[in-house]
Amino acid sequence: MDAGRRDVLKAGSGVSLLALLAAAGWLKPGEAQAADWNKAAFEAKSMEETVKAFGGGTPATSKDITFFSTPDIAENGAVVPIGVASALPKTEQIAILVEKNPNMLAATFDIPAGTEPSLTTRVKMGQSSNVYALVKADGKYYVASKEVKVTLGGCGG
Amino acid sequence: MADPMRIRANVDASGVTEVKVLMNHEMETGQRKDASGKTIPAWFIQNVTATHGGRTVLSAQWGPAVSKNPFLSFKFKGAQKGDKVQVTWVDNRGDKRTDEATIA
Amino acid sequence: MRTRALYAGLLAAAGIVAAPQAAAQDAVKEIEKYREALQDGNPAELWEARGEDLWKRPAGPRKVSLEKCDLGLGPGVVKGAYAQLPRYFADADRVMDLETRLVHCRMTLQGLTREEATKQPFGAGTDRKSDNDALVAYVTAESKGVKMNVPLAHPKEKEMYALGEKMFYFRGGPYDFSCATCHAADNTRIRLQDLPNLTKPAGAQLAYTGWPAYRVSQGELRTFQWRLNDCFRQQRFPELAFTSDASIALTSFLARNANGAEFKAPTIKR
Amino acid sequence: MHKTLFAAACAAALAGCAGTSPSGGGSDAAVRAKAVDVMKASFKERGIAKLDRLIQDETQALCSQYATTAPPKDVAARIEKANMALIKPPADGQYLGDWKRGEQVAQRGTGFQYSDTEKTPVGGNCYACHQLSKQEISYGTIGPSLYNFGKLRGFTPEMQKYAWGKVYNAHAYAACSNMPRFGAQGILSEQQLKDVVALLMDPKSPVNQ
Repeated sequence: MDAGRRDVLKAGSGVSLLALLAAAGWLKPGEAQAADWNKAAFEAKSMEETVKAFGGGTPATSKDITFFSTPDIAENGAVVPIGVASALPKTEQIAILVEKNPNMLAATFDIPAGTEPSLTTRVKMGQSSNVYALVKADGKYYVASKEVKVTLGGCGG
Repeated sequence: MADPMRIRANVDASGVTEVKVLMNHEMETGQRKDASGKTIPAWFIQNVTATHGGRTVLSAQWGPAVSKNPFLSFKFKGAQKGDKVQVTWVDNRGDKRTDEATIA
Repeated sequence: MRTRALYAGLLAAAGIVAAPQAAAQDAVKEIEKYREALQDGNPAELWEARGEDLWKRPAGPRKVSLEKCDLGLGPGVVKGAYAQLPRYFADADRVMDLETRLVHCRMTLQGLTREEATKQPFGAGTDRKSDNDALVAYVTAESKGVKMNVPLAHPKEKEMYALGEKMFYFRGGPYDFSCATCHAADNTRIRLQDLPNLTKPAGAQLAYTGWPAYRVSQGELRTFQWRLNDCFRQQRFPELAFTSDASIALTSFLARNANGAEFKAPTIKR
Repeated sequence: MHKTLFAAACAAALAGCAGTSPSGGGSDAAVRAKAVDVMKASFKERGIAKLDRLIQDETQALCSQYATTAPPKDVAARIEKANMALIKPPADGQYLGDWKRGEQVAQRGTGFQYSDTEKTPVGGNCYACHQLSKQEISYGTIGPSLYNFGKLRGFTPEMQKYAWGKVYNAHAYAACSNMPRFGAQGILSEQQLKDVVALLMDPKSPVNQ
């Protein structure tokens, strides 16, 4: 699983993104209003574009990010439970991405101090795919992946 | 108007409050077609904010890939039994819903 | 149409191709984990809450609530009522399942017409919410943990059960299907879904006590009337009418066969 | 489909078939007849699914009657003989179509439901009940595994003909089989039937790998 993930991530070039990170305002205090929705990130088609839209550089693979309550096989792609926990110090943000969805980013969570860097939600998956947990901790981006297969079911039709 | 959320919040002995939220929402992707072949417009929750005593304990941005009738669970510190947790969502049409639960 | 995902996905997983039988077993085990992960946070609760509100809120031309509705254990008794349905109701001189009884109460107590009380029996999204679904969710949830105890004393209860049994084995339509085609053998599955043997207590208990259910594939709470209706769709039959006698007869047969088991619904399913 | 196999008179009043009733008594047949009446009053036509689908042909009526016990030998023989007579070989005598298209037919589960239309592609939904190719792990077990069907039985003309007949009308070989009569009931076209036979019998088909 790891090999495939690295291939995807290698594609991202971190250099020019660092400048964007500096200019990025998405964590500025007072900006977390209801109207704050990162359109560019949700329209991104790749991990590279998504992280760029967040204002980050190439994420490093991390073993400190774990999936829990996340099945290897989902009986239905309409509801796939995903649990993500980060053991990285100063985790500020957790995002869930589905590689083969039309837009990769499904959800992103800001984790204030006092809130545990661990949460669960449910996402749609159009087909079997890698799921990524992208974590921002102490200003840097990290990522872990897990493959989830989506099955056909029932009587058909 | 949107139907209420179901919010459960429980604090354990170590002072960690677990919050579980179920929301009523179609979370329409904008990629499906109706019977006549017309695209059903996207309609989904974009922002979720949970607060405790005026302090934000979680904020989220969602896309249409979050499942219909969304479920979310998370944990935070600093609350006590009897406190209130408020959850607000806002969708891409500007509809909004706020509900609260008492921490048990 | 369903996504054709697994096929390609699994071709890639080399280990699995070598041993298809074992892979299917592993897949079944993994799907169990998927089901477990869904148990916490069942959107059926959203229906239960709406149903409780509908039950208690004055409505209809007579502006009364359903709180005086007799579900078989006396007016207003909801707790445990579903575990003893269908049953014979003297006031209607008819065996009724829950949904038929709810229609009856909404007509006799609230003054709705039959058309009003039976319209939109099954939900289909926000624009077509079903009051029936919500009421059923509320009433059935009030039987959680209660043992199934469907009576079979009144001659009309016996007749309904016997008719339901015959209907279960009725083969028809272009595909020659009956309920029994899929639900009369042990340890079979359709695709990867286990099929309960509804002719034996263990299978009937497992199946019946798991409905209604929130179906994640549809994003809707589905009632037992819906379950029967959709089975017949897949059997290639015409449409089973909501609260028809055949629906009550089949429900009587299956519910009675589930006697002794603890009721668990509303559940969450694929 | 939709030509009912034999005259449906027997089904319309099942009591009339009481001569073959397992219990011999009239009461079981009477309950069955009443159940049929109640069903006819309980269904409504919807889309392509009309009420005539509740009219049983003789095979359906007998297989309903003997659903809990196997049909007696003479009844089984009668059902098999009548259904065998309905099997028509392909017009050009070629049993093998294209296994790739056969795989699509085997995967597809739509057709003939009231939620379908006349235009909905019709499938055989073989994987719902059978294992076929080993790549597809989402298969059912209502019917036997057909993996290596041709490889195990031999790629002979006789076996091609048998596979054709089995898919065309399973009741000809096993009275009251659970399997739909894909040819005799007009579910699949002649080309689709050939494609499914190819899936089973073509040495290159994934079923035989």
